[in-house]
Amino acid sequence: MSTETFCTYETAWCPGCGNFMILECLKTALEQMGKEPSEVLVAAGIGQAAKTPQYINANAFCGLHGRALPAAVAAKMANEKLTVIVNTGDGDSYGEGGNHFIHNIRRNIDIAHFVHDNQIYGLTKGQASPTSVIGLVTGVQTDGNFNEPLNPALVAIACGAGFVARGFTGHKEQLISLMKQAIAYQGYALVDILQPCVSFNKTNTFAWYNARVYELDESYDRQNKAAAMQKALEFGDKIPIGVLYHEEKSTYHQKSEVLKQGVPLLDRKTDPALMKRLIASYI
Amino acid sequence: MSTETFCTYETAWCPGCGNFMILECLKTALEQMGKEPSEVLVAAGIGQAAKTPQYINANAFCGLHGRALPAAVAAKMANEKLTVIVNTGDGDSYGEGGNHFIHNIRRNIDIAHFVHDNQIYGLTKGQASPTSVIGLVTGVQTDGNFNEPLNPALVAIACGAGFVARGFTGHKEQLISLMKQAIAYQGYALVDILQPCVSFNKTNTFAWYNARVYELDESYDRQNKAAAMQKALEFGDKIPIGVLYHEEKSTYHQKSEVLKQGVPLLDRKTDPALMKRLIASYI
Amino acid sequence: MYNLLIGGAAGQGIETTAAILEKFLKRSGYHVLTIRDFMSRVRGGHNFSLIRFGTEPIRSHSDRLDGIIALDDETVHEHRDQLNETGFILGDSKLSATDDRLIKVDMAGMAKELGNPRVSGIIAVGILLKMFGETLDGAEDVLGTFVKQQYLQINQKALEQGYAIAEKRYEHLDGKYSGWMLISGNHAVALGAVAAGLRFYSAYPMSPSTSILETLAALGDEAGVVVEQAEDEIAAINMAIGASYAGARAMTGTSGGGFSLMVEALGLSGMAEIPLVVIDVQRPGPVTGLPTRTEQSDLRFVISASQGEFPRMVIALRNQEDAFYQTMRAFHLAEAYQIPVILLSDQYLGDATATVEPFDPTRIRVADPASSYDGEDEYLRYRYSEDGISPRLIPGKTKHLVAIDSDEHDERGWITESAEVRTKMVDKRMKKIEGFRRELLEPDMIGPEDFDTLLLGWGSTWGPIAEAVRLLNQKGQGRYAALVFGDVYPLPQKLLKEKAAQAKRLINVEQNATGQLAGLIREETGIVCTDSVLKYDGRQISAEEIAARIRKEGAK
Amino acid sequence: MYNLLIGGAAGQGIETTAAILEKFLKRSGYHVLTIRDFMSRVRGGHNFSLIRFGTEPIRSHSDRLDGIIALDDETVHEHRDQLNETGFILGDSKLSATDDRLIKVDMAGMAKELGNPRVSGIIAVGILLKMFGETLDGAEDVLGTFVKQQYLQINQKALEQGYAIAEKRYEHLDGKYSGWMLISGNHAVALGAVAAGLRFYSAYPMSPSTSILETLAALGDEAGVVVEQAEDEIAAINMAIGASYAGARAMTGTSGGGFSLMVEALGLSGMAEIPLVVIDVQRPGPVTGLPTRTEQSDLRFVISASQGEFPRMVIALRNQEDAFYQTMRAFHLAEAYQIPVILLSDQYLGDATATVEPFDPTRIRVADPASSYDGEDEYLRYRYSEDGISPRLIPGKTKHLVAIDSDEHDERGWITESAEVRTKMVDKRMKKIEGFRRELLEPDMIGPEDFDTLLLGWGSTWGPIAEAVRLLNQKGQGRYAALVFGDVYPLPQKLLKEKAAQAKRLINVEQNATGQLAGLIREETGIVCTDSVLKYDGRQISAEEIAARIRKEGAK
Ligand SMILES: Cc1ncc(C[n+]2csc(CCOP(=O)(O)OP(=O)(O)O)c2C)c(N)n1
Ligand SMILES: Cc1ncc(C[n+]2csc(CCOP(=O)(O)OP(=O)(O)O)c2C)c(N)n1
Ligand code: SF4
Ligand code: SF4
Ligand SMILES: [Mg+2]
Ligand SMILES: [Mg+2]
Repeated sequence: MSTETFCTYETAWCPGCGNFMILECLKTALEQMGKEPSEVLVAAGIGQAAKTPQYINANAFCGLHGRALPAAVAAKMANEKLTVIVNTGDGDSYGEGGNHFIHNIRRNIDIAHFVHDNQIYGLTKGQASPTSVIGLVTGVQTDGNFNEPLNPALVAIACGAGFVARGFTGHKEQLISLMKQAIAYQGYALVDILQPCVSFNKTNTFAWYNARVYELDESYDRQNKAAAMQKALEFGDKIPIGVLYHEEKSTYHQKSEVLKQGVPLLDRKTDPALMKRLIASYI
Repeated sequence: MSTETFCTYETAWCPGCGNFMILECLKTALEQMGKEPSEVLVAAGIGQAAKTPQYINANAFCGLHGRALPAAVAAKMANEKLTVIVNTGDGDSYGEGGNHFIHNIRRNIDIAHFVHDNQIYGLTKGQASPTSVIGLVTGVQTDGNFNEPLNPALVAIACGAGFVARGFTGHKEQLISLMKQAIAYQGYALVDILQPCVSFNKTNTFAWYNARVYELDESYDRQNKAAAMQKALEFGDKIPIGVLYHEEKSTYHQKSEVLKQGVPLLDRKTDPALMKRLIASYI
Repeated sequence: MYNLLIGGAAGQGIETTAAILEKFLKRSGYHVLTIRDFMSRVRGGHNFSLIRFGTEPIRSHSDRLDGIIALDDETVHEHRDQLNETGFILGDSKLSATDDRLIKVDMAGMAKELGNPRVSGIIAVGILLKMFGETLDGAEDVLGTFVKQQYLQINQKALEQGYAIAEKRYEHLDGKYSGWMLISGNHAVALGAVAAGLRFYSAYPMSPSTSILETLAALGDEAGVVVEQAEDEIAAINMAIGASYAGARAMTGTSGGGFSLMVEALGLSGMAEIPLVVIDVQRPGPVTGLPTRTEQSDLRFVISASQGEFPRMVIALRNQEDAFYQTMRAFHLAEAYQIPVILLSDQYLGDATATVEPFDPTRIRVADPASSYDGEDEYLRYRYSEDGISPRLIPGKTKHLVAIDSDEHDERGWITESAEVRTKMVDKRMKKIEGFRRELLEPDMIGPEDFDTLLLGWGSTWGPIAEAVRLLNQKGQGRYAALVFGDVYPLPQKLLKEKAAQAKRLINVEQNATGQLAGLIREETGIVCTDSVLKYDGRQISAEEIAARIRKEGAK
Repeated sequence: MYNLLIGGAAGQGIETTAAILEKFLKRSGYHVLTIRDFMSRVRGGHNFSLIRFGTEPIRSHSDRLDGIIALDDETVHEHRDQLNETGFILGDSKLSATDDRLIKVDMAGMAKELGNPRVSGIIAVGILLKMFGETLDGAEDVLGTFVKQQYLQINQKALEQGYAIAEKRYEHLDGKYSGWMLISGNHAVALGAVAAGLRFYSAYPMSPSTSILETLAALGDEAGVVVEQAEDEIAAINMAIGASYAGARAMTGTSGGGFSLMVEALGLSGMAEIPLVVIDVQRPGPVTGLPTRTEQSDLRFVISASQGEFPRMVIALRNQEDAFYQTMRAFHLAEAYQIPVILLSDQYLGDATATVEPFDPTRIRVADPASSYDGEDEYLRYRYSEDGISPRLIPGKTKHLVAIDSDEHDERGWITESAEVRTKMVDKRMKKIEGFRRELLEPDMIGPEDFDTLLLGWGSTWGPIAEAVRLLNQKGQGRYAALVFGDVYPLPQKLLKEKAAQAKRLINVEQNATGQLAGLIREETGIVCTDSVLKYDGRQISAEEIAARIRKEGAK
């Protein structure tokens, strides 16, 4: 498997971090899909995961902590020819960025959202994230985290997402496949990726995940919403990974009167005749 | 039914607005529960619904658009003796305030959250809110709203809320009862209240709701999460109203080492001896 | 010149009545200015519109009335003292108020008879048109702009009935403005943006900026503009930045409270050098303040909003014409210098409709993305350059990759912690200021050259100040002139220094409590205002009030 | 005075090594100052700590080194040029760097033999203590503060082994500081808050402010403080306001980016007159900037942050002692005037540990909620008053109801649209400024009375500026003095005007690119700085650099 097109740069991540595998899978997925670097936009907020755009040979947008989604979906609105992928952290996506998470699901813009879910704030050196498990002791959660963890897959389905998957850095082939499906999916696609943080999360380690995950197989009906919500709830001794929910839905671009006209937004020009008519309408 | 204790003031609402009924039910609920005005705090953001605290004889906190919840839960942390109720709009609660909505459910602080859900932005004169139905034409959604409406009850259950109900201004007795249950519930309790806006929402009128709602009866098992999510999904020709989900959970106050000590936070003092020890620890 | 007030409760249709009346008047040749004063509620309360019209250009509203159209008793009580001796009050028969000047007409009854109680405002318009010696020519067309097709006929009838029962009281005067536009500040901004090539507008509803969003939404399909209502203002501005990065000319708009939420991302536009236009239609603060009223109190805020330091431009809109051309220019400057440009408007200007010469969209040329990149060397998004401007390519449009980062970055756009690169990048960004400093527009000089008292203002007080200068020079003892700033940050200093040197008295006239422009002028030039006229009750100061305050007390 | 640098990659334990070493040195009587320079990453890169110690008070770091402890080769390469001729480099045997001054010790090997590769830093501490003529007295206690119980023994062994193999090189000097505290700016802020009666702290993690959150979290259970990690900074500040409204003394903390998100709610504190303390621990911007480095570029931002106008105070922290007492005072001022008080710190001060006299928590009295309410008339939360301060009751504590609104409100706290009430309420709020203006603390005057050049600074450059004045007066030609501001907004003007009048040259020394203090001084006083020394590469300016730049070029 080559990652020449989307070649590797030196990273600032810790040796052993799950981010490396996500980066590799992302590059592989893009190569296998035959994407050109210049047609790909990788966007992120701020955090360890959010450094991903810096480490891949593609257009890169590292914006503000928590604000990757609004910038990324708007870039897609501006230029539908871009393959837009958001790679960012759990704190970024579900904490600071929580409001954009739920509302961009509702917009259903054709992007892929890969959350490096290490259940911790990595870059700021280890505080509870929205997905941190109960009891996790950190420098801030000194008595152990006692807020109910967010279940991103469940919330995504509840908000109406049409493609919701869970991946794990320890299941490389599946992760590549999930990424490819998410990118290919027409609409907003979430892959919540279980990613061990070797430096700060001593609870949810590679071994912890590895002992719990199991791949959903053919028998699982990914199109049944109620069942999918049930399945998504499973996050304990057993953690299902794979596509939890799949539904075809019209995308924003298909619904917007402006965008469905076929010409990418950035290539459109204001018609001088229209300008004249508009001005005249105020006379 | 008297509303003397929480007596009425002149309002700035439109005649016929559903808000009047919510206000009346709220006053009645509080009176029936024997609350004193001074022990009640009604908090809100900004909007038409958010004027509620101004129209009831209780402590009132009208903060920022979208930010009622953080202020309200913190007031409860500061003084657990206050009965804290948030009355505010759907735009306020789920739009601008969406991130606080999902994360305060996770905190599970003992407050009641009554959302005046008119499926529209009222005060700003009629734009789509997160709960607006598809196709709703407004001055901004000129081609009709095409974003998937948020299902607040479903999202609340998905985020782990222990008390989730849906009410309707046309079912007064039930609404009073839902309010009383929500206030009595130990933890975060959501009542999403279907509230006709006679001025701007010509789709979801009183008649529209009235033709669709039905009260959940005894046979409904409010403690089954999967079933509750299924039930919450129902929002079309039929709309169930009543308590959709109920689960006992430990509250923030029961879990916090500081708050479980029994003395309300605002009554605590910093111990000078502790101060000495702290200073000494840096020597 | 006539000055009419139409008042009533929210929900009584004042706005439509005023809009129809002013359109008739403008079409018949008058120069018209209408300002809108309303409360933050949907029904009830007391709202009014002030319509001033005449054959000469009108720049300011006035508090002295020639006529009142009272849809309720409160309007009579509130405003009768402003009415001239010879003025009239037109009210419904059911009003209980009494006044010698009150003409009662059973408009409600007539409307009911016509089959729709909501047309009584149109009956009033008919009455007024007759009173002022107007015809009903083109009525169908005017009504058609404001009234749904199915109600056209009944409105037409109402108009005619009102016209029929009234008597002529004033002579029609011939003005030359029938071919001009009648447009509000917010609509002019929307048109300016479209003229500049706007492709993407994202906003969250907020008074008094919402009508920009709605105007653009109404024309978006036709004009090829995506108009997106965001989940909050943070999303709105980050979306605009994302769209701009990807090559769609983008703007966001809000009022002060929403701007507060946009502060962080404003810095992203500055740091990542992504062109962005933001409009803040000001209202009285702090926080929610007076949501539907006017103030100029965000100047210092927007000038230094966001952590750290980066170049930006702030342009205050002075009138409806400015609103169009300066919006176009804002897009040009944002693109040419790859910076955020902030437009400051306010409720007064945003909601007020004025008569302006038809806009010429070709007057301002808007730059294309700077692509000094010749394709020979490695493409460097943030290449150091003489003028601080680096080649901006659009992602996906060439084979070159475009990387941006909110962290400090090197020429390629990659994170750096190098002290040397950091310093050079700050310098590179700051160098752009020199460029746009050269493009600054000096303030408007109003009044005679041989003044001794100089008024200083900015933005929407332009009209009232200009008119005040005229009033003061009419019967004052001194000689008055004014400088009114449009470009306000960086502050153009040439004319200011020249004129201030000549002035015996310098008076800042501002719609805020702390004299924000005066402070900025002190900081930038050392010039100190000797007096100031400040108003912060949410109502725009009128020319008369400025003149009176300057005459009476030598200002507060 | 000695100056040591401990350098290596992130994750090599530099911080703990430095913390243990400095504690030993302070306990043995030295005055110690340690600054921390690290990259925004968890592993790798190049980080270092600079430990300066001596028997006289140390106020500034220095770039001239007496010793380097190199955990990697990069440290040697990066810093050897700063090392004195007679200095030493202590490195592991496996380093490949060569230098005459390099002492290689097989610390890694020793650590491995001891059974834990992570203790090699402690071996280095042992070596250093021996070199500087120290004893190992109290080692257990020092180690116990930084090392988990189960690792205590092995660390003790490592320390002893290092000590055993090294040779004494310097003489121990007797200092008088063994009983003083060694504390960082951020920790001092946390302690000051608790001393002032903090009950509620809400924040979202953000460098370099996170250690305030963590320090408070660690002591919260014992001290009765709820410490809540918010979902975002908007929640953090709105929670603090809600808690304060309900009667729990509250604070929030962040860095510039988080402050940007708090801007709207800052105005809520101002409008609703709810006491609030906010600390902004500054880092270089714009936006993400250099997350773990230092800058003073948020001054103008925080002064005018939020739409509209309301009273606020901004206090810059100058050193670790200030950090404690001014934090206490901030709570007092917030409560006494019912305003937001903003503390400005920065990464340099926040992370640097210094030797300070043990804090006296009784020195500052913190006001109780103002309750001038005598219970006779109707309770009016926003009663008009002489000094603008209204009676603040706590909801639920009396039978009176407490209503607050972010809209403009009347004396009861209810929404109003009255022009008259609006004006009176703005005036009432603004009147409070007169009160706290009288409480302003004048800047620190440093240096001789007969100066001709006056340096002006604020906040954390206090130490470097003070030291620079000493250096400049030692061998400069002129006579130098400095004013360093703590209270910075409103700006105290008495001393400034007095001293500026005497100065031939006025030089602002600031850690930013635009000279923000100089601008503020121009605006407030008309006093213009003749030169400025600005630095904005994320590294704190040292006394030597200030002196050199002033000597060489007469500043930039
Ligand atoms: C507005 C703002 N608040 C806070 C921060 C500090 N910050 C940077 S990354 C981060 C959290 C990172 O956690 P996550 O998103 O889970 O990414 P990870 O590092 O774990 O990959 C925080 C709080 C910031 N940069 N901006
Ligand atoms: C930061 C900010 N953005 C926008 C607004 C303008 N605003 C006031 S109320 C409102 C929406 C009201 O809708 P909702 O919450 O559903 O309440 P309703 O009026 O329908 O009861 C908006 C957008 C504001 N006050 N503050
Ligand atoms: S801190 Fe955790 S998430 Fe960040 S690079 Fe290291 S291991 Fe990965
Ligand atoms: S606008 Fe709608 S929600 Fe607001 S008061 Fe009127 S009817 Fe009620
Ligand atoms: Mg994470
Ligand atoms: Mg609503």
